Amino acid sequence: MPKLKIEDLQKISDKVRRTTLLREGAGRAKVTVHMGTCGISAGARKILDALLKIIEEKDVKDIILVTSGCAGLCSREPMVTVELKDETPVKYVDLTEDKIRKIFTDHVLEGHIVTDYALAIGSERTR
Amino acid sequence: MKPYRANLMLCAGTGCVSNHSFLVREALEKEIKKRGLENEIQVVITGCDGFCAEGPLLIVQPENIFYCRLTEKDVPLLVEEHFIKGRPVKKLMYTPPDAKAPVPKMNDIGFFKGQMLVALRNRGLIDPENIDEAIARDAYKAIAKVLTSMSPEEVIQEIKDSGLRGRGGGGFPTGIKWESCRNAEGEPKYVICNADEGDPGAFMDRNIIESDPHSVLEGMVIGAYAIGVSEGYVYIRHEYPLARDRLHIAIDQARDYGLLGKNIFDTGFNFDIEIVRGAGAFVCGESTALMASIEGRVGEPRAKYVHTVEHGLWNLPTCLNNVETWANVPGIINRGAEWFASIGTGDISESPWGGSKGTKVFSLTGKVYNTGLVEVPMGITLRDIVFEVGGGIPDGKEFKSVQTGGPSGGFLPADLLDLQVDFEQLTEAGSMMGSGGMVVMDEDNCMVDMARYFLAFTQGESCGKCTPCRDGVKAMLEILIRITEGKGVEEDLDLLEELSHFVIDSSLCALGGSAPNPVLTSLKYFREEYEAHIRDKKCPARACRQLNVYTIDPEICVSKGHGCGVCRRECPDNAITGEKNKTHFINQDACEKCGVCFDVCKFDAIQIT
Amino acid sequence: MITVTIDGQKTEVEKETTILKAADKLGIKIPTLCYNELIEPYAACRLCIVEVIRGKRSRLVTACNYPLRQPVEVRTNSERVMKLRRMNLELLMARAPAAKIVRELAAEMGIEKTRFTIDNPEETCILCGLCVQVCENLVGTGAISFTDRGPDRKVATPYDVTSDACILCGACAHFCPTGHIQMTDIEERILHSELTLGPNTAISIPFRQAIPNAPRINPDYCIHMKTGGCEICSQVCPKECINYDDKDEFEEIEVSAVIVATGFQDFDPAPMKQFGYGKYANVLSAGEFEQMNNAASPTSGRIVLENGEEPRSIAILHCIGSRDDNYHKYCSRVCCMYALKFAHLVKEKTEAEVYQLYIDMRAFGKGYEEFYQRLLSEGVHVIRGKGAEIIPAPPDESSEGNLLVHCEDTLISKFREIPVDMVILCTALEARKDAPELARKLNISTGADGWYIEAHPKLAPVSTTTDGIYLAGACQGPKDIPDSVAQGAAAAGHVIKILNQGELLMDAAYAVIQEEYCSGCKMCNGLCPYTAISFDEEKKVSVINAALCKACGTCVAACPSGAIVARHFTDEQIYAQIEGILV
Amino acid sequence: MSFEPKILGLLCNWCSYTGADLAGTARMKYPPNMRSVRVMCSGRVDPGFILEAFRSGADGVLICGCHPGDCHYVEGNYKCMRRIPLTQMLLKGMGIDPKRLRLEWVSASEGARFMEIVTEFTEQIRELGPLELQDWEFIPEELETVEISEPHKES
Repeated sequence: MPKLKIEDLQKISDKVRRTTLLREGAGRAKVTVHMGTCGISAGARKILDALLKIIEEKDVKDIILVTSGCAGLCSREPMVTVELKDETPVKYVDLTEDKIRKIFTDHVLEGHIVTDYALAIGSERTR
Repeated sequence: MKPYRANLMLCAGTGCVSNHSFLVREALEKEIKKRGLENEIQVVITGCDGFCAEGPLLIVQPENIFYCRLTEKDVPLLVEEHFIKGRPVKKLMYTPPDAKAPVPKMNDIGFFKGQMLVALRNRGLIDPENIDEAIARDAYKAIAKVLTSMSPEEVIQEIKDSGLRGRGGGGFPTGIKWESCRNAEGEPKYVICNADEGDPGAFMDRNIIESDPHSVLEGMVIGAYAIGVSEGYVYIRHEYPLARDRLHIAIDQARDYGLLGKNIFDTGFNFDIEIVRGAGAFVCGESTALMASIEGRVGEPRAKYVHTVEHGLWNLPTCLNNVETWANVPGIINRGAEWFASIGTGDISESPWGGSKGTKVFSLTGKVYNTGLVEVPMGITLRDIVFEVGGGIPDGKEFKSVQTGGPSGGFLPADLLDLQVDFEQLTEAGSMMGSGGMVVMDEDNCMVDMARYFLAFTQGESCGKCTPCRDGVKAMLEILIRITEGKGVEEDLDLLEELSHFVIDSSLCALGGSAPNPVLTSLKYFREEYEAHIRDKKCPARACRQLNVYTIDPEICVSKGHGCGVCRRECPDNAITGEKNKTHFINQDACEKCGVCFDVCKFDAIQIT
Repeated sequence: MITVTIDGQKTEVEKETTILKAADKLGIKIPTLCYNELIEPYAACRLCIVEVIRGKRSRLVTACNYPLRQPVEVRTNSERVMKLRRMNLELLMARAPAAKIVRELAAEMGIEKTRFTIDNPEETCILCGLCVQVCENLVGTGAISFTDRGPDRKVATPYDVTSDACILCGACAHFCPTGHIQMTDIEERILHSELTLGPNTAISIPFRQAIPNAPRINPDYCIHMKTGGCEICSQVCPKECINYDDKDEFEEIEVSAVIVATGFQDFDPAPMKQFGYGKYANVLSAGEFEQMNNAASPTSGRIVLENGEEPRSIAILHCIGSRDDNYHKYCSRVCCMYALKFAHLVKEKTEAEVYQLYIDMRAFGKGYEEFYQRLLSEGVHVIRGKGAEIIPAPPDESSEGNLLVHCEDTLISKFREIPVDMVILCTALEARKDAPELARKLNISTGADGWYIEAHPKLAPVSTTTDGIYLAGACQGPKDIPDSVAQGAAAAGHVIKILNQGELLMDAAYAVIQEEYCSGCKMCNGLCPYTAISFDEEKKVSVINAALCKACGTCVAACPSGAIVARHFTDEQIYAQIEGILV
Repeated sequence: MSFEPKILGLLCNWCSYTGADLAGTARMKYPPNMRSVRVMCSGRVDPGFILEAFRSGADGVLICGCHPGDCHYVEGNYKCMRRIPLTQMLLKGMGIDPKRLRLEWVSASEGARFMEIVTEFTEQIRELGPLELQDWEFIPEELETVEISEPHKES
């Protein structure tokens, strides 16, 4: 292994930051994929996989991706809730992989809510 | 780097490892793979979370869900429910005593809520065997700072201003120690990290090394730079294999990165660390004995009229600090002396002796709900530690005393529960900060017996070099044993006091100098218990079995137990007679007072008078 | 310098002086148990604790190692100090009730009895650590140390077994304040000769009339030489004469002649198990007996047994190692007569019976036979027959000795068993072990027995085959004193002749190169072991320096042109000899 | 009358000649067949002497020098040690049994050994019989069979 220079410390830090931030629970945005039995049968797994893939592609580090149980609206699954820091959560329904991609780029990264796919804003908070 | 959606922080401190956390790890990894989640969920082995009573512990991040007492059998359910369906499993969560519902989040649990993490700031957050994760949590940043922008004098001033005092027990201001070592004549100089933690039930240092070895290494590098040293030792006891291995890994990784060794960060500063294993003698935690041991001689202390900062290891200037002290250093450099000094008690504007600053790690054991390792700010009251962090006394028993500072710390009574925990106040009350042991005792503990217990430990661990510690403590122990067996006489108490003062005044090192503390404080705060043993030949706590008279309540024995006969079968002296459905009877002449009958009776029919 | 007050008396001491030394200066005695001024203070007994008062602060410190750095007041007998001291002694009395020094100190303090449990009433060790310190730091061997800890601590060798690291210096026993450590003899490790005869101090004048007449360190006994520790002699020598670094040195001296007078060595009879030398303390070699007879010996010349008693009878066994097919076939020549002298001395000094066991009595010199006859008249028993075996005698009150000598008396053809208290073995004279090595260096030769060979046994008994090297004394063969003196004088005569001449007479035999035949091939140049041949670049021929040439003739035989002539050994001469012999 | 071989002994002055002397003074008896010529060193022995001896009617030649390492002239005997085997080869080429030439080491103290060697060598020559020198002819084939071992021959 090459000897570190001072600036390398920051590089390593940046590289591993995602992992540690995840552990600290201190993300800029939190995306909750609802994965009850209904969600899974409606394709929530695909949405989750797609999200993971996008995060890897975009190499963003401060997004927290969590799963939760059924949100109660089984007919509109798959659903995700996007919650930017200090903002009200937004629920998206009837998702596909393309839709989630758009939601991620527009809402999660840039902060514009994709109203076309959104069900509600300010629904119950996920804990 | 691959993104994971969840990190499972599995505690692999010694406590959890002995509770089979590695089996849980295997099961988790297997199950995750089986469910095809291996690209989404990562299992991370971390150092100890401190809540050892509830191990093995698993914290799921980012949700901060806290699972405890896991077994490999729980794993399939956990993975299915939590990671597939997103439903945290309540029955695996922690339920506080007297509470109805479990507390899902770690940060909401009282044990963790009352703590303030400085030395242990990375515990549970990083894989201690992966230096990159430590770096992501700012490890080695402080080295970069001191090496590039601070002179050694500035570093020392910073430490002085922070008010950091030695966490090994002495409470000597670290900055002053560094300064006198820097100014001492002789080359080369050494720094030593004392990781020979020997207090029974205390594992602060082990914990720090197991969960964040890099903080210790970094502290040592900073100290070495400030003092002007290029060689350091970590003296770690052989009984800490996991800590030792992690330290080895950490040192190797730091060396690979050039954070140890020659020309660190190209500043021309050289420093390397060697690990020395101790053979487990308690006295080798004493600085001079420890140095003797590193030199390969018998570990026994010598007089410190000439300080080790002037004539220490191989008679050269040596700065020895405890693990926790070193681990505090990087934080002070990164966040500033002011921040550190804002925590704690007293006023250090005149001298670092003026107050106790920062946090202290305690190992909380004994009769409390939440036993484990806690880091709390200086100045917190004993009450807060015992009742808030510790969760109070189990089984509805009454608090009697808390011993601070390890086996030679004093017993503090309930009146002193509102005492603020800092160096001065503990010493004033007849106890000490020590290295941070904290044993809580309830009404079932006999203070005479506890004093005897701890004195037996110090006697066994005395090196035997000087007369007071070797023969004085032995004489004291003999008297205490006599008292607990009901053979004590009135004069014994005066003799005990006289001996205590003799041992404190004339012992060579602090081991003897503090060994009588339990006796003196118990005599001071619980003298009536001694008198009960001597005058009435009774142990109020019923702990001294030789003074107990065991009898069987005939009514309970028959009505509840139906003369089950367990006591009769278990009695090693065949002192119990009786038949099924009839009451049993203890023959007092044959009874050796072992107390087995009391322990085995499920119906509380055995009574002690 | 700082001024300190001790028990009200003021004194000036240098900085870093210990309180103990400062008090000593004032004649104030502070009791100590673990202190010795030759050893760094160990501060284990805590008996010397005193009170140091500076301003309003009072502190308890051990006087033995507390360095005075500021002007302070010291109280060595305040009530606080005395209380601690009494308690300390009481505890030590419980630990080591049999230690006299503790009892005495306690009695001084008015303590008669200890209040604490006595585990072992016979115990004398107070664990002061002096022995351990001495062994480790002064002697440097570390053969003993503390084992176990706490109240179970004790001084022991590793695993409580006899330690090979122990050099038997006895320093631990010497430093022990209570007599807990005693020296005991261990059979295998003590040699009779060391105990009774040899100088066994580490520093001594090697022998009487030694020149220079100064003591020297015997590295075999010196602790410092063995371990690097001790150095007590240099601490006590007021003139700083001790030099541990003195080494044997090599010096080169240019000489014109050499007399080899390296003498003989005594035959070691230990391998002859039947005589029990080294096993039985009272079986001595002749040399040891001779040393004992010396008035300056440890016994002052008295003839005594190992236990200090006078022997009742002594056997003198001749021909030990000489005239023996297994060892040396030759006769050692001097033994018969010194054996007779021994008998005479024994008769003169003691009442003991003397038995001479001989093969042949060789009284060859002037007056020797007369001496032999005189001895016979002194009542010495002379038995013709070689001693066969020595065994310990069975315990018997009436017996004359503790040893039995078995032999055959060939004159009466009977086996005999002679009880004696002491046996003297007349050991052979043998060539020194290193004789062949010196022979090689000097280019002289040794015989099969190792004795140096003279140039000619009859015509040149002092010279060797190498010019300028002469032999004198027993290095050439067993010899008694008159013979050695005579040969020495003869050798000296030879040497004086050479020195007086100032020039050396060369042998006429040397090689010459006949220039006209020399082809200049240089083959001979490299052959000459004496570098006597050089090449004349001008004439392109090789030339022999006659003064360097020793006439070996190697070059002569090698010269392809036959250009070299060995004078006195010319080809013609040799061919003529061959022809003369063969035809 | 049995055959009495004539043997020439070439003895070095310092060891072997002295050794022979010692045998004499010690009254050790050895066959009178050997007649000795004293040379200063075995290194002085010119192969010519040996050939001349055989030519002049010797049945055997014995050369004695100091033991290796003990040479009075440091290393003269080593020179001899190299010459004798070569001479033996030469003898073979000439039709003379090389056993008739022998090199032995005898030190000044080894009178007994000298006696033994001479006795034994005499017996050996006696068995070989008288040396009958033919009119000597050069036989190339025979010479070729002589093997000279080269220890450092490159393969």
